[in-house]
Amino acid sequence: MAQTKIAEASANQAQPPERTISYVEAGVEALREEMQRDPTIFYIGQGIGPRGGNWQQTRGLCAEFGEERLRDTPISEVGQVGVGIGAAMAGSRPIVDIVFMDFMLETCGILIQQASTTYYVSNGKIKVPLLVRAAMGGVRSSGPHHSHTLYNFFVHIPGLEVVVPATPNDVKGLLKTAIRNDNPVLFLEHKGLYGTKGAVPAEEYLIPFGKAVVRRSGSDVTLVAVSLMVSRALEAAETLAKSGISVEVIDPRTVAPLDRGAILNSVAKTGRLAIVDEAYAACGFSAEVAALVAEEALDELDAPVRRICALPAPHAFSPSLDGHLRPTADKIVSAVSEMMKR
Amino acid sequence: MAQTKIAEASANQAQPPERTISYVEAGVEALREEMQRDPTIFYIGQGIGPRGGNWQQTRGLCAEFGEERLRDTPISEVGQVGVGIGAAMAGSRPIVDIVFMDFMLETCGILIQQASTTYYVSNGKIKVPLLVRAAMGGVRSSGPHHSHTLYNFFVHIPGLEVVVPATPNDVKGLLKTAIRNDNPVLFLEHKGLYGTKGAVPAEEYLIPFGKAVVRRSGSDVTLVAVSLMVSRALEAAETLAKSGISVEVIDPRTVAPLDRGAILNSVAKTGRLAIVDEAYAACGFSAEVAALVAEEALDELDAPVRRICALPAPHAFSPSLDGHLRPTADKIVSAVSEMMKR
Amino acid sequence: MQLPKSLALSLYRTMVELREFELKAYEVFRSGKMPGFIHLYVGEEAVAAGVMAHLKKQDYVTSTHRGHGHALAKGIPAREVMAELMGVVGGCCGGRGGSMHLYEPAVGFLGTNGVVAPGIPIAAGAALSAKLRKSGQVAVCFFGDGAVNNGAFHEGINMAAAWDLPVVYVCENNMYATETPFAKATKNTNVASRAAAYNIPGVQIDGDDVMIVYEKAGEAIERARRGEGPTLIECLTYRFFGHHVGDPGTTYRSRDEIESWKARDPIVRLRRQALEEKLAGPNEFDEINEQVHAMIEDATTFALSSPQPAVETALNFVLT
Amino acid sequence: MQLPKSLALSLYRTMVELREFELKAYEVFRSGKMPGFIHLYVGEEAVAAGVMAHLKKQDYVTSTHRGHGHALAKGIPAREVMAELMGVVGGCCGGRGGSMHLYEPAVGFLGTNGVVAPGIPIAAGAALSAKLRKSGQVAVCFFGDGAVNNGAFHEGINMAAAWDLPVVYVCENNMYATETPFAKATKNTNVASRAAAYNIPGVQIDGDDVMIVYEKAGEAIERARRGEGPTLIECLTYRFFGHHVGDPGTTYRSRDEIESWKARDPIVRLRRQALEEKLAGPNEFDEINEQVHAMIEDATTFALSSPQPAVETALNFVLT
Ligand SMILES: Cc1ncc(C[n+]2csc(CCOP(=O)(O)OP(=O)(O)O)c2C)c(N)n1
Ligand SMILES: Cc1ncc(C[n+]2csc(CCOP(=O)(O)OP(=O)(O)O)c2C)c(N)n1
Ligand SMILES: [Mg+2]
Ligand SMILES: [Mg+2]
Repeated sequence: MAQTKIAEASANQAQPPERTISYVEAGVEALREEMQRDPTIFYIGQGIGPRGGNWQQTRGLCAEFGEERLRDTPISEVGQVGVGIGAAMAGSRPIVDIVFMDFMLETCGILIQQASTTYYVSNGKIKVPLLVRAAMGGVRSSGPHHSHTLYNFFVHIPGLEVVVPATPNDVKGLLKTAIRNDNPVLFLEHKGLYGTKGAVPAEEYLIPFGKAVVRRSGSDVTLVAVSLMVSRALEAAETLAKSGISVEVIDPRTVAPLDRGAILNSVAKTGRLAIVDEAYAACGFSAEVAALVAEEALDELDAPVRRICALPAPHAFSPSLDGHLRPTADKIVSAVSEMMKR
Repeated sequence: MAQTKIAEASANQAQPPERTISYVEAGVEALREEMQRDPTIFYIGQGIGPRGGNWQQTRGLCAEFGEERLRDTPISEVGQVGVGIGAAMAGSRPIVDIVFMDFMLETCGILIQQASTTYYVSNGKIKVPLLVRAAMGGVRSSGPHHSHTLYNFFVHIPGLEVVVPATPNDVKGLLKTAIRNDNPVLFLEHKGLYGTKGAVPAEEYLIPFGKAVVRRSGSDVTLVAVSLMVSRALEAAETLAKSGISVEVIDPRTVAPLDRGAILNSVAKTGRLAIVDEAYAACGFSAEVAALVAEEALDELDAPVRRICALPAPHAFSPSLDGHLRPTADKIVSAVSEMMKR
Repeated sequence: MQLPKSLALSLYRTMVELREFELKAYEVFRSGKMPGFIHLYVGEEAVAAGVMAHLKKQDYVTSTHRGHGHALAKGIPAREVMAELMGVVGGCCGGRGGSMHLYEPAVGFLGTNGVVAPGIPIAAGAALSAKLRKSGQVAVCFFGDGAVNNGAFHEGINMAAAWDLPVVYVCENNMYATETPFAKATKNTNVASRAAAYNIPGVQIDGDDVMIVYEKAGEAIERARRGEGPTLIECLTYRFFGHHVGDPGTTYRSRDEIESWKARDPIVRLRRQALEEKLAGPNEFDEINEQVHAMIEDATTFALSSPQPAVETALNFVLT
Repeated sequence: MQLPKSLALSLYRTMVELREFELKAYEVFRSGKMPGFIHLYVGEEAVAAGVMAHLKKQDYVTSTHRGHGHALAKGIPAREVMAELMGVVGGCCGGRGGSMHLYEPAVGFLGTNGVVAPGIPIAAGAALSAKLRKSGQVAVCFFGDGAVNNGAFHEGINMAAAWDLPVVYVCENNMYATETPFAKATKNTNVASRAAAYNIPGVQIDGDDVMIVYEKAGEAIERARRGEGPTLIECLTYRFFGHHVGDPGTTYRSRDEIESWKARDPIVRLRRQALEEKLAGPNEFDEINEQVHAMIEDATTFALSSPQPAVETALNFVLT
């Protein structure tokens, strides 16, 4: 990211927004601007060409940039990522869209064994500026094969950066940063957020990786959440405020790199930590945040850490079960209320 | 596991052993006994037939059971696991050997999307008694593509059980349990342990999943370690004992299910927790153990938790770097010594 | 092939059941009562009907995201399939799976699937198990043209061929994967020709002619049962609707193309042929239509009145 | 094909360099000084030599676990390859990679590989980049018979074909993957015939005849450069040693088989043919042998005297 000018000021939007666009539109805007700027960028994936993407995530781009730069692929996830790696090694800036992050599981081998290691193993001689983009998370009973949020796999692996934006503003600023980044980056949007609207400045801005944002300030409990869970955490915070519990909500925005300082600072202030994660608890992102605090800020803790995560079962289809298995604002409220009993 | 009689007594060998065999031989013995007992078991993998396996892990079995039951495959990891899943659904007990756990990365899709979900999603109608076996870990500069210990991926996923034995005794008893288990089980041996010898009773025994073993009792610090790291932890404990630091070494043996009680009991006694893991720290097994204690036993902790893990870089080939990146007894000694300063 | 009456009527009945089921599911989905997403099999009924007519209860089938027709034709009751689509306890998986996760081991049905292509090696595995157990069972694997360029297709068929497994691979080539034309996804759009890469027989047929499907599937299944290994059958067919309910299916396919395929409607064709050959009278077909219609109505009533699973069961069956 | 002298001598030189290098690496490994594991290319030199003679510096190559020969023939200095095998700072990757992770972008070398088959789509990607940049570069991808049944082979070549990418696929079919005979891994052992599945040309050739390799590779590379898409070349060849140093290679291959292939030694054949055709005298070949020998000695001395990387660098280059 050395060559990138980063407008840090834009990270925490203070100004009143000029305009409001959706999360998915913010991504399209970022892509359009970057593809106009840099001819080495191209984009491949299933249905991202004339169709404009399953989520409309490339809408209009094929008409503007042509099928050479927005290339539909067969259902060949390993091949797609492999092609991305090879092109990145050869000096292009490929974006490989896997549409559903669930199908990134098919590519763990080539992504982890090849993309994440090459820069290191080549002694810095070969960069792999590959961007892998996919949508994650559950919506409307998406069921066991289309609901995963397994970013912890990639957080575990050195050499990968992992972005999990929660707002249109972050999508735009972080996607532009991701495209200019020289490392393999995974850009994971949430299916349930594509339609949400938010303030996005018309002027160009970039958001740096590894900088969390305080979504709500508070003094009693720190809630760490990313992606769709940010809104759940905020909803819970609102409810808890009514009982006089002041919740601070931290959104790291990139889970690799992780803004450890922001989490530790908040815990130093509140003395309590809970993590809300749509993924499973075991060896998940929630475990990492808990471990971080147990290592670095144990003495700050006034209560045991809590994790509010997906319950450990496949993502059931039936709405009743699906709803029960996922973290909800209610579950957050009751976990935090309990923490406050100490 | 309902149908399995488990000789719990054998888990902690009290009796003087009658005989000593190697870690890899213990596996072969378990396979032989189980394949004799149950004709529905078959075994597929690359070079596991007449060759007897890259690690000699099926030595002699092909001669005894024939190529129908020890079937060499092409280099088709996804296909291999797929075949195992289909056969398991159809009532066989397949063992799929992936040889290097690194190449299990190729199979994350089919393993996680199909094997781990079917029992649940079919409402308990279809069992998938699939055993996936592979060797993990670094030995002799095995380098970036042949050194992984990524069991945290599978610990994260509900519906999978994950076994990481440290001794010949555990290999035999746990492998037999794994074969009789009706769930998809990953059996991950360590390449660096195959040649190690240990006491293994001649009589049949099984070791239950989810039961940790105390490898060394102590009162000052709990060290949690699995697989090859158990010996590193014991080595460090020996050194630390000379400075009057009493270390308890807990080996969970199966990381899913995890014997949470054993870890919590030990921490209740020692007040200090360190985890030694050959995997990376971020979202790793070490994070999960740390999180568990931060949730369940925070008040027991007299010092911050420590994780001694692989440093976050690809597994470098050069012996100097490779040695530097891995957890060593020295690193454990210094981490624990520091913990004792509080 | 000469058309025996009972066979013609039974294939007709199956196809009408599949069609009526989907039209009803469409209606329920559009009413907003059905969770998730569904992919309709309308237009492709001849494939499931023609192939499945040869299978015994204990034979295995693996299917796809577009799998309601396979599930029904293999013998899961319409009530249980419709209820599963609703995510309710009356479903064949108690509502845990939904449309893309229909399982029923009692009739050898090893699942529709939310992922493209894993059924290909999974079917090989079921066939391997059958072979080792000398059970005489065969496995049939359905997949779309979209699966053909996936690595699991290659690995699965290669192993099935190398080991002469009793499995039949049936490609439902409807020329599109989502909105991507097959011709864009590969330089070789002849799926049957790919059988040569694995040294097994491959045959391309009119997948909308149920008698041809019946004939060719029969040969392949017999071949598999004799222990002579897999066959790849490519059925040329077309989905009348969009990829899933919600996709009109008309933005990337011309009206002419759609109409020309609708003119090949397998149900209409079979009925016309049978009437021409005076095998059966219109009233016999109409009677089947009515029976099936009533059955699907019943299934729907059942599904709509079945309750959601209790949340207390949410953590059941994760491990045995 | 008529044998021009300078070409014959240059192909000879390359093959001898590859051979001498491997024999030396074998010796160093057996002495216990070399970490890790190595897979020797001895016996297969004609493939790398014949193909690489057509490539420009900026053309791309992806390689395998058996890739020292590819690395050398593409132009990484022997010193740097030998040092990399030792894991020392003088290596082309500073010792971080070792035998299965040799990279050198300066000569378009995109890596030997510890994994079987990923080079196949990676080469397609490099070729796609070249095509989009209109650079005129081609990519050549080497892989063994073992990779042919892997999903990445299928996905990679299918995409390369669909998009007419400038890439040449070169299979080194030495009939074994580790100890598994190719005939056990597939029912179709003719790799070239698999090109039809992707609708691209496939050709099977004697991979131990460097002139034939040179000729056929030349045609394929020119075809790729003209924008006509990929070709699959199957080179029949044999590894004289075991799979890796440590495997004698004699337990699963008969002595007769080994001897019959050693009799086809590509280096001996080229020399014999050139002498017969009186293209060059024995002294010219001997001189090359001596020069190469000295060069490999020098490389080994260099490698053995280069230090291990400093541990302070262990965390460099994880991220840019
Ligand atoms: C591995 C994988 N990649 C992508 C998808 C998303 N997806 C679901 S269906 C589909 C198209 C399938 O096309 P085809 O196989 O031709 O079946 P059809 O829908 O035409 O019946 C795609 C891309 C998936 N389910 N699995
Ligand atoms: C995906 C994957 N599976 C398994 C292995 C282990 N492995 C390394 S080399 C090899 C055999 C390769 O055979 P082939 O491709 O014919 O090359 P050859 O060794 O004959 O040159 C195997 C199985 C691997 N490296 N990668
Ligand atoms: Mg299709
Ligand atoms: Mg080979």
